[in-house]
Amino acid sequence: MIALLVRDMRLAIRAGGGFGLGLAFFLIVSTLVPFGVGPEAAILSRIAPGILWVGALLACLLSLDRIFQLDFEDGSLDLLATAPIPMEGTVAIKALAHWLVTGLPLTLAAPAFGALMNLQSPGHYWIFVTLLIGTPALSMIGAFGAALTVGLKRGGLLLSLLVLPLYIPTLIFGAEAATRGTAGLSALTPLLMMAGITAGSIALLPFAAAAALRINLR
Amino acid sequence: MIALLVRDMRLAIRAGGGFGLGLAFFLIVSTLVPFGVGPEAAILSRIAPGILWVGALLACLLSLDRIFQLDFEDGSLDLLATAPIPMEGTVAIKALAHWLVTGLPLTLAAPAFGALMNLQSPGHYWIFVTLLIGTPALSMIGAFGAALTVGLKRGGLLLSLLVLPLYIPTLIFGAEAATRGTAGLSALTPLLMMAGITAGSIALLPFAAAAALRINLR
Amino acid sequence: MSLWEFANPVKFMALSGKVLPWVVGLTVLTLVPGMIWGFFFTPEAANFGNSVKIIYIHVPSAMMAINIWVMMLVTSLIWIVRRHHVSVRAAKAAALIGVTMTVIALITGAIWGEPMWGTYWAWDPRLTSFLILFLFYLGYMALWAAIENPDTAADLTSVLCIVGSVFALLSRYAVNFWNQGLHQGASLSMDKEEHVADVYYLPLLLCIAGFILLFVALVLIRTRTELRLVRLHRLEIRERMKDV
Amino acid sequence: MEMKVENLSVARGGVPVLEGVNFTLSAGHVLILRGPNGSGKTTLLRTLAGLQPPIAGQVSADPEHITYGAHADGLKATLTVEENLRFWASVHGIGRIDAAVEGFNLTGLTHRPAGNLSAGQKRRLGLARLLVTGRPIWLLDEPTVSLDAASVGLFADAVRAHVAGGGAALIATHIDLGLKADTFDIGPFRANGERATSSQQRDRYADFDEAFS
Amino acid sequence: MEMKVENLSVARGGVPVLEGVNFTLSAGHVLILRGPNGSGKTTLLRTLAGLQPPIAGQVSADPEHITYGAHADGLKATLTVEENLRFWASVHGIGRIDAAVEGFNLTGLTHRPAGNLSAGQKRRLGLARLLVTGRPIWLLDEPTVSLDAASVGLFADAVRAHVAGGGAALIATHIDLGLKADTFDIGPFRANGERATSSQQRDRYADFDEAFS
Ligand code: HEM
Ligand SMILES: Nc1ncnc2c1ncn2[C@@H]1O[C@H](COP(=O)(O)OP(=O)(O)OP(=O)(O)O)[C@@H](O)[C@H]1O
Ligand SMILES: Nc1ncnc2c1ncn2[C@@H]1O[C@H](COP(=O)(O)OP(=O)(O)OP(=O)(O)O)[C@@H](O)[C@H]1O
Ligand SMILES: [Mg+2]
Ligand SMILES: [Mg+2]
Repeated sequence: MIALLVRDMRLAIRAGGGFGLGLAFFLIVSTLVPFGVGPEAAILSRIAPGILWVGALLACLLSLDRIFQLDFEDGSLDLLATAPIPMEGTVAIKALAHWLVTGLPLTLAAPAFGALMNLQSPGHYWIFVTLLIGTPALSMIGAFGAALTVGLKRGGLLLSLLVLPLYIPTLIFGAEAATRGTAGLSALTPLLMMAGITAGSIALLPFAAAAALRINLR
Repeated sequence: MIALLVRDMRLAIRAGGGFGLGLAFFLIVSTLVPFGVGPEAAILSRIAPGILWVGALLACLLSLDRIFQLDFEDGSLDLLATAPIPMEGTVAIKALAHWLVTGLPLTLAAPAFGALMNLQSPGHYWIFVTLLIGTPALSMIGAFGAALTVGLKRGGLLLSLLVLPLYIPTLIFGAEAATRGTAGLSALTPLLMMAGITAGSIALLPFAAAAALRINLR
Repeated sequence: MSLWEFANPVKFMALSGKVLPWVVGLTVLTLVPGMIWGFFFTPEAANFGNSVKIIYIHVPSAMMAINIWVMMLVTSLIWIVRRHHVSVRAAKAAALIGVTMTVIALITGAIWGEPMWGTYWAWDPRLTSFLILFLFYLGYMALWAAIENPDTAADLTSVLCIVGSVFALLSRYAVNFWNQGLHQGASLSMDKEEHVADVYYLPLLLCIAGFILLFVALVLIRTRTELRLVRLHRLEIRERMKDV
Repeated sequence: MEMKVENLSVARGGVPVLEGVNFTLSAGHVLILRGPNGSGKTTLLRTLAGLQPPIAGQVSADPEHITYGAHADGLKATLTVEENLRFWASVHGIGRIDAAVEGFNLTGLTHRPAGNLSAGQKRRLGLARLLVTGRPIWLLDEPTVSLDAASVGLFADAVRAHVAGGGAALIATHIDLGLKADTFDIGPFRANGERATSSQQRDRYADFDEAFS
Repeated sequence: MEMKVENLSVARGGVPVLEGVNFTLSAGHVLILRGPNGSGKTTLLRTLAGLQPPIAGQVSADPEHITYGAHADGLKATLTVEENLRFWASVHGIGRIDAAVEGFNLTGLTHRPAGNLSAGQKRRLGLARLLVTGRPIWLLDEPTVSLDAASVGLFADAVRAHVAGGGAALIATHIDLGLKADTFDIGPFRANGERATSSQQRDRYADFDEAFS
């Protein structure tokens, strides 16, 4: 299983890949919104936590189809399915690799990008904490969606369509916690709810995803 | 060339494809932002034109790698390069097909989605007009970016990275025109600038894109 | 004879063929009088005039939209556990009706919102969770449409339906937490204080019964069509194999 | 370590392709699978490998003993030859890859990214993967595609060494590999579109049809 | 209608692969390209087809006369066999596809999506494309991969008919196609890594090298 993790990370970095580019996309979304909305500082800093969360979510979403699609196309997935690793393990490892190359860098960079959107002072801290707790759920839910659509040629957009409603609870609690925290209100409830979603996803979704993968390989 | 257009449209629709899903993605982006930012009507209607433009741009962006990548992978692009259609024609047709399945539906749907973001009354009209003039430029610029990155395995995110800066002028003028129009101010200058960008892209970029394709096929 | 036998396509086609005309008849007998009663023989509401009558479409369709998803969840589970073809086809059939109901509820609500709240759309929790439900329906149907092999499609959509239901519940809770809204409370509650006046209530009940029957009729028709489509797929295959 | 196939029916895309297949593949033997294009060789191999369920019949073999070699080699273009092999070796808990590298004449290529190899070189790398799985039953689908005569020879040697060591191989191919092997022709088992009548083959869809008759 | 190759040097990924290739392919002839795996057949064919520039030498042939058949067939999985063929036919301004369909025994398959075909059926469809280009010079890279004996026969017939009608074909293959053809072995032209010395071959990179000598 370690071998699989190492390989996936290596591929992500080699391919000129997931690593830098997920981040870059996040940066560009946080840049585009001020261009679209206009430069007023008050409005920007009001919407900053929400937009940062949406940006992180989209950056995550865009790299989802890499999780299984490439391995499916070149036959690796067939071989992994017959290899002595349980499918659930494969799914979990691949979700972990996705988080390491996407969710984690996003989390680390978000406080800095917040500056572009005029994020106010405790906001940096809250964006970091909420993304740290929330992004693993995004990767795991995304892996489930990717497993559902893996057979379909360029299921990319279908994947987005399936995954986005699944992302909504995480987004709501995450953005709410970040907004409340930034405004100096208590953010404990949404934070706990989000942690619950993350824990639940990690515990249960690998099974659903493995089932979907097995069906798709038939 | 008509045959190529027909084929590309058919593929987009068959693949369960570009058509409905680009729209769906746009819908979902316009839904996510309120979840992130919060439900207050005043803030939403202030940022609506800008966010709608950003959403349309992202929905466009996501489908860009379909323009050439699939044809490259299965060898069609090699065959098209040796076929009796000039490469510039191929590029222009493929950009047109992309606009027909992505930009046009987005434009038609945007006024309705505006309601979700509390867009105020003349705004519907302005969003429609600005997208109608601006989306052809997005498709053409996108086709150029896609031609640049076609050789690279899953150049998807790299493509976004290259194309987004190229999109910025269109976005600025488009969103500005929409915002001004919605607020009842004169929007003529940004509108003309945007029309200029569109006309220029359509006239010149096919040559650049064809050159990039020829290099990538080597 | 166990209930499961109706999950056999043979039994189902035979029985549903017999039942269908009766269900259609009953639907007409409840829905038409219900609508007419509601639209023409109830008083105008004091403060918001005739627009109140939209309730006879809005409320039943909104209720059905939710209940249909629940039915899809149950039938998907049955497919996963016992692999009855009728069951999963019924889920697919119901999705089409469910999404229509959702759209009707959204549109009538939006039309109603204009005179009531002065806006077509607000991020009220009820409305919001309905929008999310709409997205779930959309995803479910898009997945069906994207997969060619009927059995694979059945398996995958069932998995999606089950996982999706959990997340739909979560979003319902999340949305409530996120925004306290404008929308009416439950008008059908047993609590006399809460629900609407009897003049509106009785025709509403009739309309709701009519919508339920309408759903049963439509889902039977659609399921029969879906089963025929599967059959058609098989026949095509058989023909194809003959000429290899 | 033996693979016994009894009364197997397989389908592709919901279409029955082969019906009532019976054979036994025992240790130390090679079985060549023959059949014209489109007859169902790939479908049969995928079913045996456990990648898709049969519609009827049994395969008695431990899935942990089987390795499947398809057209798609599962190679990563950006990883080098050595990294590719090492990955599959460690997935299967095997430590050394030298034998595989030498067996398929990849020695000079170990540091090249797999994407830069020629068609035949890629194929050799795909075949070398078989050696690092350490599994006894090989199911191979047209393994010699794109190989030149010398490489086909290398492959035949590898198969001979494998069966001599107690392994077994089932190989779908259209060419002559020069191996001592039995031939199994799937022609007689092709599903013909008529309704099967034996109770074995009345699959789970059969009752479905009756609803419309 | 003749293809004359003079002193051609070709490179792949910046690495010279073949140097000083000379041959002539004239109407009515078939030339079989031979060479072990990795010797540069694919690179040569891509260069001749105009998909990559040579590093030295000339190819005298009208690009409008050439069609290239590679491993990747350019088939769209979601389009039917007929739609695939019709598309390429209309790109090349050809009206009818019947001859191609019959020539490669695709008659029963015309309404199947190309993605559902078996490996060999896909290949036949890829080859049928050649007939709807209407072009006289065929450059083919291992065209018979995955084909069974009967289909190889169909292919050979198609080539024979093509050259009888004044066409020509250059075919890279490892097997014997049973065609009356000359063989062109690229072994002697393999670039050996030494700096080429004839002025012909002092290519456009040469002065670059000198900067470091
Ligand atoms: C797009 C907008 C709207 C949506 C999606 C929507 C959705 C719903 C839903 C889900 C129900 C619940 C049915 C049930 O569970 O029993 C409902 C009931 C109801 N809606 Fe709306 N609604 C919308 C707009 C409105 C508006 C503008 C009004 C007018 C003030 C309104 C008045 C009611 C009433 C009176 C009920 C009955 C209460 C009940 O039975 O629960 N709705 N609507
Ligand atoms: N998705 C599908 N739906 C229906 N039929 C299919 C599908 N995929 C493949 N087939 C058909 O199933 C049959 C068996 O295909 P298979 O790939 O097993 O043949 P094969 O013996 O491997 O042929 P080849 O030698 O050409 O590789 C073929 O006739 C093929 O056309
Ligand atoms: N990107 C690259 N960089 C460096 N060398 C490469 C690259 N791609 C291919 N090569 C090498 O170029 C040589 C020629 O490859 P080519 O594909 O032309 O061979 P081929 O004769 O077609 O072989 P085969 O019979 O295996 O298909 C090979 O040795 C290959 O390893
Ligand atoms: Mg096959
Ligand atoms: Mg080659």
